[in-house]
Parts: sequence; structure tokens; C-alpha cells
Amino acid sequence: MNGGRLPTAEFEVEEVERAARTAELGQDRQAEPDMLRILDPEGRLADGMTAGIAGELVDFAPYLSTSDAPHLLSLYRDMYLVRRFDQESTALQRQGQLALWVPLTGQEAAQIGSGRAMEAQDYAFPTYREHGVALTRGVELSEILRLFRGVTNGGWDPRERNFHLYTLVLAAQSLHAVGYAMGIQRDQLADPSLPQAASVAYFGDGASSEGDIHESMVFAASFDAPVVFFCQNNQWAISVPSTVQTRVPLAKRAEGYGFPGVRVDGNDVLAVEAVTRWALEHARTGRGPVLIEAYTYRMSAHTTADDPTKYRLSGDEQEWRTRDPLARLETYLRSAGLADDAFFEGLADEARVMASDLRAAVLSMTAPDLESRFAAVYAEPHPLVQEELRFFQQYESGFADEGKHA
Amino acid sequence: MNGGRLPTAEFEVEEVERAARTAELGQDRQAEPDMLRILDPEGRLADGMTAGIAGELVDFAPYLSTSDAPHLLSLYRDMYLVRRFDQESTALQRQGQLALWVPLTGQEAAQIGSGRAMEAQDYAFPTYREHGVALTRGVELSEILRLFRGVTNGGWDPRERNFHLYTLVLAAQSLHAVGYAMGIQRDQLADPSLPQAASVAYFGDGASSEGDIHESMVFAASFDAPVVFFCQNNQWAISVPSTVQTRVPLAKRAEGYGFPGVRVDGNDVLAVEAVTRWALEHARTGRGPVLIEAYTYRMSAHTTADDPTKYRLSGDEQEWRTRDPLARLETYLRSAGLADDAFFEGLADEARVMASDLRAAVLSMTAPDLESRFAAVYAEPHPLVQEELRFFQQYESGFADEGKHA
Amino acid sequence: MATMTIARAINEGLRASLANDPKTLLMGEDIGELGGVYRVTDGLKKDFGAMRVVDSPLAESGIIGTAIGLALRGYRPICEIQFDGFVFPGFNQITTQLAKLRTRSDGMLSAPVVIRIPYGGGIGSVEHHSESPEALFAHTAGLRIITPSNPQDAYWMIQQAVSCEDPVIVFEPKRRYWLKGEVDTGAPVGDPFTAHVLRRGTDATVVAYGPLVPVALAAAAAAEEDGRSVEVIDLRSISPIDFDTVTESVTRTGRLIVAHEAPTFGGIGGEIAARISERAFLSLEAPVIRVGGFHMPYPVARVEEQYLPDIDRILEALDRAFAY
Amino acid sequence: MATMTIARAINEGLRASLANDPKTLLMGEDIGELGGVYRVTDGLKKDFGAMRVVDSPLAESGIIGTAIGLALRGYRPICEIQFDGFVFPGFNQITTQLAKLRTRSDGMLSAPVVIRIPYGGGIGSVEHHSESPEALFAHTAGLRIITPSNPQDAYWMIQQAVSCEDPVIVFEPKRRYWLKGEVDTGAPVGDPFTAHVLRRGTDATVVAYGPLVPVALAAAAAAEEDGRSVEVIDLRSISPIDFDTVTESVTRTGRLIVAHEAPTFGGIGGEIAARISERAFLSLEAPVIRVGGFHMPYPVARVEEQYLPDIDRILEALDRAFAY
Ligand SMILES: Cc1ncc(C[n+]2csc(CCOP(=O)(O)OP(=O)(O)O)c2C)c(N)n1
Ligand SMILES: Cc1ncc(C[n+]2csc(CCOP(=O)(O)OP(=O)(O)O)c2C)c(N)n1
Ligand SMILES: [Mg+2]
Ligand SMILES: [Mg+2]
Repeated sequence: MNGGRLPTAEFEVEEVERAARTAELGQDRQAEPDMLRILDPEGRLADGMTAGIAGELVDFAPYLSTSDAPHLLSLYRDMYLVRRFDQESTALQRQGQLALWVPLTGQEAAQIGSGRAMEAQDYAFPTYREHGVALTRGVELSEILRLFRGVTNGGWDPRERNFHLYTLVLAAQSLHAVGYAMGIQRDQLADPSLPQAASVAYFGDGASSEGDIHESMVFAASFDAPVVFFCQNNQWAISVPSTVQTRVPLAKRAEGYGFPGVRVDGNDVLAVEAVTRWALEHARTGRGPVLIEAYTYRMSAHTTADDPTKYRLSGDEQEWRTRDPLARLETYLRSAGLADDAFFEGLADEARVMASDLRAAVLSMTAPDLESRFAAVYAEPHPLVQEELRFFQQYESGFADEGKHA
Repeated sequence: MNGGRLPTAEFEVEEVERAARTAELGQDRQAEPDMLRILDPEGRLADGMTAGIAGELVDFAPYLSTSDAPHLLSLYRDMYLVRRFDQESTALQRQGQLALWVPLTGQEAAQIGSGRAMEAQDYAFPTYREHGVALTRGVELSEILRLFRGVTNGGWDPRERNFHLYTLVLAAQSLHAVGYAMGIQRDQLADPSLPQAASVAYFGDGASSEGDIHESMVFAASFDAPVVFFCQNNQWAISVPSTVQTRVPLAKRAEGYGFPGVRVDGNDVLAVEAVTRWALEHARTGRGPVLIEAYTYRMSAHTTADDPTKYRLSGDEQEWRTRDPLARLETYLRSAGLADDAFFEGLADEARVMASDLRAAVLSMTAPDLESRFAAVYAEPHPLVQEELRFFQQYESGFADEGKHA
Repeated sequence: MATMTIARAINEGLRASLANDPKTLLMGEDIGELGGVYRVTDGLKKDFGAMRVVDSPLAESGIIGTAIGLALRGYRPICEIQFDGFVFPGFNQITTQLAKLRTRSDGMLSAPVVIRIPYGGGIGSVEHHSESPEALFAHTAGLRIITPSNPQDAYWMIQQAVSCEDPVIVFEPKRRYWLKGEVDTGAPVGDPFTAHVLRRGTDATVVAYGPLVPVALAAAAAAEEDGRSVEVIDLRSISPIDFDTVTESVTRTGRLIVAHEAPTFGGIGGEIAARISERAFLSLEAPVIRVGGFHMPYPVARVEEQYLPDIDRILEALDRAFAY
Repeated sequence: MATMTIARAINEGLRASLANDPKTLLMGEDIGELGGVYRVTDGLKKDFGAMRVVDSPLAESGIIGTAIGLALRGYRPICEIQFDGFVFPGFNQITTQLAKLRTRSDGMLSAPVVIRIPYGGGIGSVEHHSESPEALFAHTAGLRIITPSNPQDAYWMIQQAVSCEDPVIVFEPKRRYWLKGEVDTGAPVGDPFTAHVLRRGTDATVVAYGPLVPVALAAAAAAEEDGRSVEVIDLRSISPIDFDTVTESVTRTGRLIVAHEAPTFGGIGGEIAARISERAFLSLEAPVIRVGGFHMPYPVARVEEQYLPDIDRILEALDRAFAY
């Protein structure tokens, strides 16, 4: 096991540094983004959107909502509100009201587009950053903050929203999504009158390297499970660029499992919505899983505990600001005459109210008592938990009587 | 969590049965084998072998040894000897001399072909069935039987043979192969005069579903590690057909990671050797990993504890017998006038001697004493192990004095 | 009353669960056509179909993780892990997801997943096929862990595991799969989480579970010849542990031996010893003595007999306890 | 002598290891450019390059598994797991491969891999960021587990882990990362697998490790005000455990409290209680009392103070011990 020792200096050759820089910047390896898009960064709408997927030419026209003005406005509204929510939450964290915050700014189109593509009967499994999807599923935004205030690890009833709890162990939820989809299959076999449904597994470019992502794709393919894998490739896993996880578009992984994979401009809410609608229909109608890679960018820090200046260039951040998902839809809405200043001002007012309601909700969130946590461990009675609870109660009441030591 | 209960009968619809049969037989889903081959089941040699791999046309002529008669004979010899070894080991197991045996019959070409493609400085990580590869690496065949006799979990010194110990936890060794390859990279950076080398990770169609296979491919691609992934798709993971693991050729997985994947006729030793030679050169010269899927068949049981009649049709087994890797090379050798009866008889004699030596070696293997096992747990002194060893020694010597209870 | 082996009893128990509740389903490697490498699920795919007895891809995290998803959709998956040593690729899903789902959701969600794991040694097998990893799960809150030692318990405990709203790991003593016994298929036994006193005694208590229960009973019989009256408790549940039954016994006998195949260091015997030492401190005439595996990976087959706790090791421990 | 934090001491220790042995390398998530989420590896990539300080893909099994392969090629990888709760995807590689490699090869091969895991609570964080899973590794033979509680130990123990031929898991008490202390960078301390008596006492012994060492010391100081002389032992090594030092102490004091953040049930405290109860049975005036976490997933940040063993919980345990 002990090979010969080499002098340290030998390692400090130029190749090392170059290799390191290549891996970091990933410039000469990552394929040029080749992806589905209908609304470009300048806010110009293309005529249509088609793609060759798994050997078939798919025309996304039936899935596009480009001519439905109220719908477009509502997409913008969702994106705007969730960005405002993000800002307010960041502020609340800075003020010590939240333990941590996970910003989504930059990923609004990926999240609102995919979330809005779902039907009520579909079920989403998020990571920890899917606040936009949460909004589209009807989760109260303040409910999300309960986790980040440290008063719960959950926050809402997933069964009411068909939106699962945040899962912090990367990639674990992807298997849950596949299992849930296998349940949908069985339900529909038992009762074909049930509305067709699918599940959606959200995960990031970093999480894509975990074994659980692979196993979930293997199971999904094997059982033709009605699941859509939705990967937000926001270029970064904390400080690690996506080029460390993959040298080719993540969407290509799907081919290896025999189901379609699509890369979509994750900052184009219309394209994301259309592609996800198509994918969900694919899954729901028994044609098996689909992988969507939404190519986007985390415009903010990984969390409020993170400092991106340590690992990425501000020039990169600047460059991505020109592809802001909100800006491009605003440009289009204005240029197409679908929205005017009044619309945007009204939205800003609405957001201000939302933010102050949110703040009030957060400040009124009370911490649970540890005592209440004993009841949540098991569904059925458990002697050890009961014994420890009794100890805890006696111990605490001892203090009530005696006053604390020390 | 408690959805409505459905009557059992609802599940017993025809679709279920059909779905089950489809999955079992996998006929209408698995793509028709499209694979590299030079020697066909009838023992006819093609003119050459070329393939488009990752956009490049690869001509395998430089890697083929079709005109090297002594080499061809030696390939046949290796395959023949290891099959004989398999038969003898099976017999030893039946006679109670081995706890278990894992037959390789049917996979000789995949194993001898890939094993012979390696250079001395390459390093292989086997599963538990790579007896053929072991032979090519110079492992004494009797050493392999030590594991199956239950006297060790290892059996040989991997550093002497550049052939790692058998790993029974499926897919775990694949990551070791990648790490080892990362070590090769560092060694070569430190000392460019070292011979270029690569590692080979063996695994099966079943193991391909494990998360570790994915993570090993992610790491290999990320670091351009000089590793060849060699998957023997022998159609079965115990009783589960490979169609449950994948609907498309496993070789396609490689594309999703951005490195080449090739499916080769795993019963054609010449093609396997050529493809593996090419892949090893690819890896050794810094062009990154390659995945080879050797399409073959486990002609025997999974292990001596298995009964394949429970799950597969004897017709299938018959059909594959016509593709026997030994038979086709024999036919070619005879038709090309490269070998005559004398050669095959001489080989049979050699194998008989080998078998009886093997038997003698097995019968002379003595069980270790548990006492000796205490020393193998840690490299450095360990008080708990010492304490338990003392207890054990006293306990055993107590019996020596007193005679056993009960 | 019918006489059957433990393997058959589990098969019948699974059959009853599948028949009683259409939301139940079995998942695992080789459990369908083959009926499992130990034939415990033999015939079930034929009778309940491939949607209820699922030959899964070969991936343990996949099996547990999709089972959690199925449970979230209202199903009651029963997963088989082929051997004790192969549960570890699924360890993350069990430890961070399955066990924590209920707490994470503040009690809103439950995940009634059952995980069957054939465990233990004495079968002359190769690496990873003879381990006893129960302590690695017992430490994690949110899981329940039971292990039957006879056909009657096997038949009922598997069914009780399936109907429990909490996740339950059922460790099946694989070297006892062919142990025969009477099964009363009409009458359910009580709670699977209680310990059973299998033999009454007055001088010492031996606690064992799963594969070592017959060993403990034989040791007690041998001790009787030496004039020692030994009580034997089948723990049955490893999480929770029925400390009341053990404490009550030790209060009477004053001596406790805990035996398991798993290595002693960090094993569940330490938990029992610690807690009983606290609960019955003034009754103990000797320290609790643990009989277990040594601190080494489970050894090769040819030496496993020396390694495994047997009658003599328990008798030796009794000798030590009586020496105080 | 220099004053530094535990985080800095580990950084300096890693730096020394990297400088002394070109075969060492660091692998993990975010350890390079960022210097780790706790900045423990800050500056090391800059100074040693990307081949020696490797930002790996995001996959824990991949990190441990490739580290094993590197070790087989003669390297000495030092892996960082970002948080305690994220070690489980790598559990299989640690438990079935890393720990068993030496035994599998009959002592021919070793795998000197170091795994650094920041652990423990008290940092007000979200789920999976505050756990103490040490018992889940201690039960597995083949691994060594150490945990420093002060900068001096941190500086040396990491280096000793790196030079040890066995795999070593270093649990780093993350809430103490900013605890300052003197470090003698010239003189190595002794064996990292021995316990240190940090405070002498005559009436009771408190054993703690990692993050609870300062708590135990404070409790001992508070107890002194009540007229009780409490000895405090920093265990330092969780596998192996230096039972000699603990036994010697308890033989003198007659009472033992074991404190850890990990849940009591199935925790390492049970092992200590069981073994010391056996070794020092006749010296114990009271049962060994364990102070630990409750049987629940680590609770949300807002209640963790109620959950974590603190001075009062140790004093209450002492009260109980003195009540016998
Ligand atoms: C299994 C696991 N390992 C490590 C972590 C720590 N961690 C939290 S987020 C993160 C990066 C995730 O990157 P990505 O998947 O791209 O998602 P993003 O944060 O960019 O949305 C890491 C390493 C974790 N949560 N889970
Ligand atoms: C992680 C793990 N799970 C389960 C097993 C039990 N098992 C041993 S071999 C086998 C089938 C393997 O099939 P494949 O990978 O195709 O290899 P083959 O046996 O066909 O060579 C199974 C399920 C194991 N060894 N490891
Ligand atoms: Mg990301
Ligand atoms: Mg196979």
C-alpha cells in the first residue's frame, strides 16, 4: 500500500494548474447550449418550437400558450411574486428571523413554467429550492418559511397540495417520485376512470451525480413509470461548476435508459411550460418517463450562508443577468402590448402587500416545544418514546420547581 | 396514507399478466443485438471490423490478432482450460469440497478476450465470476477456490497479479477501479516515464442498475480517468432478465456521460480482445474512459445453489448453445487448418492434469483457525481486538483442560 | 393448527397480507419467478401477479426509495433485501428518509414500509451472507425492528409488520428457515413488540433473539443439569425493546446474560446491559454479561462455528455470572 | 505555541500532511475553490493544486469508493463529507468495503483512507446538519473513529489519522470549530486512540467527547460548588475505546456518567456503560448513567437547546448517581 514517496515539487507542474483551471471554468469541454426556446433573451418570440426527440419530430404548438394573454400575464405574475418572496426571505434571514435562506432568483422561469404545466392530480417532489413550484401548487409561501425558521422540517400537508415536503438529502426524492408514479400506475389499473396523472422529480445539476438519480431512472424506465425528471441545471452545486458533474448536456443521460431527454432554455418560461406539458402528457399516457434539463443560472448565492465571490466571476453573473427570465417576458409583454406600466405597478403593489403579510406571518411563528416532538416519531405507541417523554417532563418540571442549576 | 382499499380481483386483469410476461421475456422491447463481431457463430471470420464510435470511424484492424496463429491457439487454450476449471469446480462443490461455486461457462470469450487485451501494468477489478480473467492475469486457479472453500474471503495477492480480489457487493468495485485509475493519472504526472496504464472494472447486467455504477461513470468522465468499464451482459441477474434492468443496450449508457460505449459479441473472443485493446489504449492515452458491453449468456446456473429451470426456458439455453464461444473458435481453427485433433487432444490431456492438480490442491487446503483472524482486522495494534483475542484463547484453552460442556 | 417451517410461515403470512389488503405489494430481487433465493415468496407472483409481486431492478436504494414513494401514494410495500450484507446500498433511504418521514411531516405522513432481511450466520456461506446488522438500524429513531424465532411468530409478526403504520424491519433468522413448529393461523398473537418468556427460571436470565433462541433454550437445559435454573427470554423486538419484561425477570433472577450473533462492541446487547443495569441495579448479583460476535468482519465459513455464540459460550457466561 | 481555532488547527494539520507526504490528497464537495463550507480546507487548493485538493462530483459513495481505489494504488486520500447527515449515501462503501478490505485480503492490503465528518448540533441549522452518527460506524470492525475536542488535539489527531495504516473516521465537532486554544505544533501528542483525563476528581467520573467536552468540564466545575469532586475524561477515540483509562477512573470514583449528543438508545454510551459495569462491577456505587439525545430524529433548530445534553442534564445525572 505504500508506494514510493515522490517529492512534492513534482506535482506542482503546469499541467496540474491547467487541468485545474479547465475543470473550474469548463470552457473548452461543455457542449455549447443547444436547447429548446421560444422566447429569446431579447424578448423576441419565435414562430414555433419543434424538436427531434428520440427519433420523432415533436411540434410543441399544442403545448404552447403564447397567444393566451391572461395566461402570459399570470406566468409573469407568479415569477414576479416568487422573486419578491425570495427578496423578502433573504431580508428576513439577514435580520435574524430565519436561520437560513435558499434563494431561487434566476430560476423563476424553470420553476413557474414547469409548475404551471402540472395538473391538479400530478404530484411534485421538490428539493429545497423549489419555492416557485410551491407557489404554483398552492402552498402558502409563509408555510415554506417555517422550515427556514427552524420550527419544522416540513411545513405543509403534501397531500393537500400534491407537493411533497422539501428533501434535503440530495437525489433521495427522485426515487420517491418514481415509487409514487408506480402507485399511480396501480391505481389506474384498478380504476381506469381515475384522471391520468404523473409525478415530477426535481433535482439539480449537482444532485444528478448521486446514485439515487441513476436508480430512479433505471426503475422508471423498467416500469414505464409516469414520471418526469426535471433537472434545473443552474450551473453550480454550491461552488462546483456543472462541468465537474458532466461534460455533456445532462439531458443526454436519458438516452442511456431508453427514454427521451430534452434540454430547454430554463430562463424561457414559455418553452419550459410547453416542454413540461408535453413530457407530462407523455408520462401520463403510458409512454414512460421523460428527462427535462432546464438550462438556467443561480443568480444569487447558494444559500444566505454562501459567498459566491469565492468561486465565480462577477463577469459571469453579469452576463447571465442579460438572460433574466423576468426581464425577457416583461419585454415581450410590453412590446406585444399585452401589459403596460399600470400592470407592472399593480403587481409591485400586490407584492408589497404579500411581503408585509409574509413578514407578519413569520414573526408570529412560534417555536414548538420539544415535548410535542415526541409524538411525531412513531404513528403507534412506543414504550421508549413514552419513557423518555416522561423523563423529559419530570426533568423540565423539576426546573420549574427548583430553578436551573449553574 | 391510507387510500381506499380496492378489491383484490381488480388487479387480476389481463394487462397485468401481459405486462408481467413482457417484462419476463422482454421480447418486444429489447433492441435487436447490433454489435461488433469478427467471428460468427458458424466459425466464419469476417474481413475486418470497423465501427462508428462517438462520431469517429474506428478500424479495429490494428487491434485484431486474427492472423497470429499461436495467439489464436493460446486464446482457445485459455478458454478451454477455464471451462474445464469450471467443470471441475462444479464437481468439487457437488462433492461437498466447496461451499459454493459460481460457474462462468458461456462467458469464456468475454473474459479471456478482455483479460488478454490487458498489459501487465493494467489492473483489473473483478466481480465474483471472472475466473477467466483471473487465469489471464496469472492467478493460480486453485487460489480462487480458497474463497469458495470458505477458508478466505480473498485468496491471492492482488498486487502481484494486478488483479483485485473478488468483490461480492455488486458494483462496489467499479468505484475502486476509477479511484485506482485516478491514482495512475497522478503517478504518471509525477513520473512520465512510467508505462501508461489503465484499470478495468468488471460488472454484470444486473449490477449496472446499482448507483455505484453511475457514480463511477460520473467520476471517470469528470476526471478523464483511464478506466475501461467492462460489462458482461449475460442476460440474467440470477432469475431476473436483463430487460428488467434496461430496455436499450447497456453500451448506450456511456453516451450520457460523454464517453464512448461499444457493444461487442461477447462470445467472439477475437472481437472482444480487439475492442478491449482499443478501449485500453483510449484510456491509457488520456482520452478518457470507455464502456464495453459484452453481449453473452450465462450457460449454466447463477451459482451451484441456483436452479435456472425455475425462471428460464430450456429452449433459450439450447439456442445459446449454438453460439458457444469455444465451438466457434474451434470450428475456425479447424477450417483454417490452424489446429488438428492432436492439438485438441493435447489440450484435453493438459486440462485433465490441471483438474487433478486442482483437486489435490483443494483437498489440501486447511481451514484457518479463528485465532488467526484477529490479526487481520487492523494494521495497527487495537486494544479491543487484543482483549477479545485473549478471551478467546483462554476460552479455548479452558476447553482443552475441561472438555466441552453439553 | 398446522406444522410448518419458518420459511413457509412467512410465505403464508405474506400470502395472507396480500390477500387481505390490495394495497400491499412485494418488491425485491428474484422474489417473483424464482420465489426468492430462499423460496420464501414461492408461488406468490403466480397467484397475485407481477403488479403485486415485483421483480425489481438490482438496486437496493431503488427498492427502498420507490417503496417510500409507493407508501406516499397509499400502498404498503414489503421489500425483500436478498441478504443482510446487501442492505447497505439502501441504508441512506432507510436512515434519512424512511425513518424520518413521519417526524419531518410533524406526524402528517407515515410510511408503512416493511423491509424483510434474512440475517445471521451458520449457513456456511461466503462474505456478506451471514451478518447481523440490526444494531445499525436500532439506533435510528422512527424504525421498528422485529425478529421472529419460530414459525408461529414468523406467521403473525410479518402480518403485524405489514399492518403497522410505522416502518418495520423484519430480520429473518435465515439459518432457522427450515425450523418446524406449530402455527395457529386462526388466532393472532399479541403485540409483536413484546418479549416472550419462553422458559421460567430463578437463578439467571438469558435474553436472546432470532437464531440464538434455540441456542439459549438448549443452554438453559444444559444448565439445569448443573443445578442452575435459567429463565430464557425471546426478545422478539429489537426496537423498541421490551425492557419491562426483562427487568421483571432480572429482578427475580439477579443475573442477566444477553446473547446475539452480532459483534458485541456497539451491539444491541450493550443497550440492554446498560438499561437493565440502571433499572435493576440493586437486584443484580453480577454484571450483565454479553455473549456476541467478536470485533471482526464475520469470518469465513470454515471458522464460523468457532465464532458464533453457542451453548458453551452461554454456559461460560453463566459461569462468570455465578462467580460473583 | 500558537493560539488558533479548531478549524484552523485542522487546516494546519491537513497542510502539514499534504506537505509531508506527496501521496496524500484531499477529496470532497466544495473543498477546493471555496475551502469547504466551513473553510476548513481554505487555501489548500491554491497551495497544493487541483490534483491534491479535489473538488469531486457530488456523490458520497463516489468519494469513498474512489478513495479506496486511490489507496489501493498507494495514495492516502482524506475525504470530507460535508455534513454528518450526508454520509449515508457513502455508508455502503465504508461498511462493506473500506472496513473489510484488510480482513478480506487476510491482512495483505490496507486502505489508509481518512474520512472527515463535521458532526453534532447546536448550530441552529436545518435537517441533516446536526447529527451524531458515530455509533453507526463504531459497531463495524475495521474502522477507527476519533474526535478531537480542542485545537491541540485537532492539529495532531488529523495528522495521526492520515499516517495510520487503518481507515480512520474523524468526527469534527462543528459547533466548536471556532473554539480557540494553544497548539504546540512542534511536539506530537501520544496515541490518538487513548482517552485523556482532563480534570481530576474523586466522587464521580464524567466521560464525554467532541462537542460535549466543554460541557462536561463546566458541569464538573458547577458540581464542585455543590461539594462534589468530579473527574472528567475526554474519550477522544470512539473506536477503539480506551476502557483502561475509564475503568481506572471509575475504580477510584465509583460513579460514571457518559454524555454524548447522539441518541442514548443504541448509542456508544451503552457500550461504555455495559463494559465498565462489567469491568468495575464491584466498585460501582450507582449504575452508569447515560446522558444523550432522545429517541427521535435530531429536532428542529428552535428546540435543539432543549434537546442537547447540557450542564444541567449532566448535573441531574450526577444527582441520580449520588442518590444511590
Ligand atoms: C447527499 C447530500 N450531499 C451533500 C449535500 C450538501 N449540499 C447541499 S446543496 C449542495 C449542492 C447541490 O447542488 P445542485 O444539485 O446543483 O442544486 P442547487 O443547490 O444548485 O439547486 C450540496 C453539496 C446534501 N444536501 N446532500
Ligand atoms: C448489492 C448487492 N445486492 C444483491 C446481491 C445478491 N446477488 C448476487 S449476484 C446477483 C445477480 C447479479 O447479476 P449480474 O450483475 O448480472 O451478474 P452475473 O451474476 O450475471 O454475473 C445478486 C442479486 C449482491 N451480491 N450485492
Ligand atoms: Mg445546481
Ligand atoms: Mg448477469
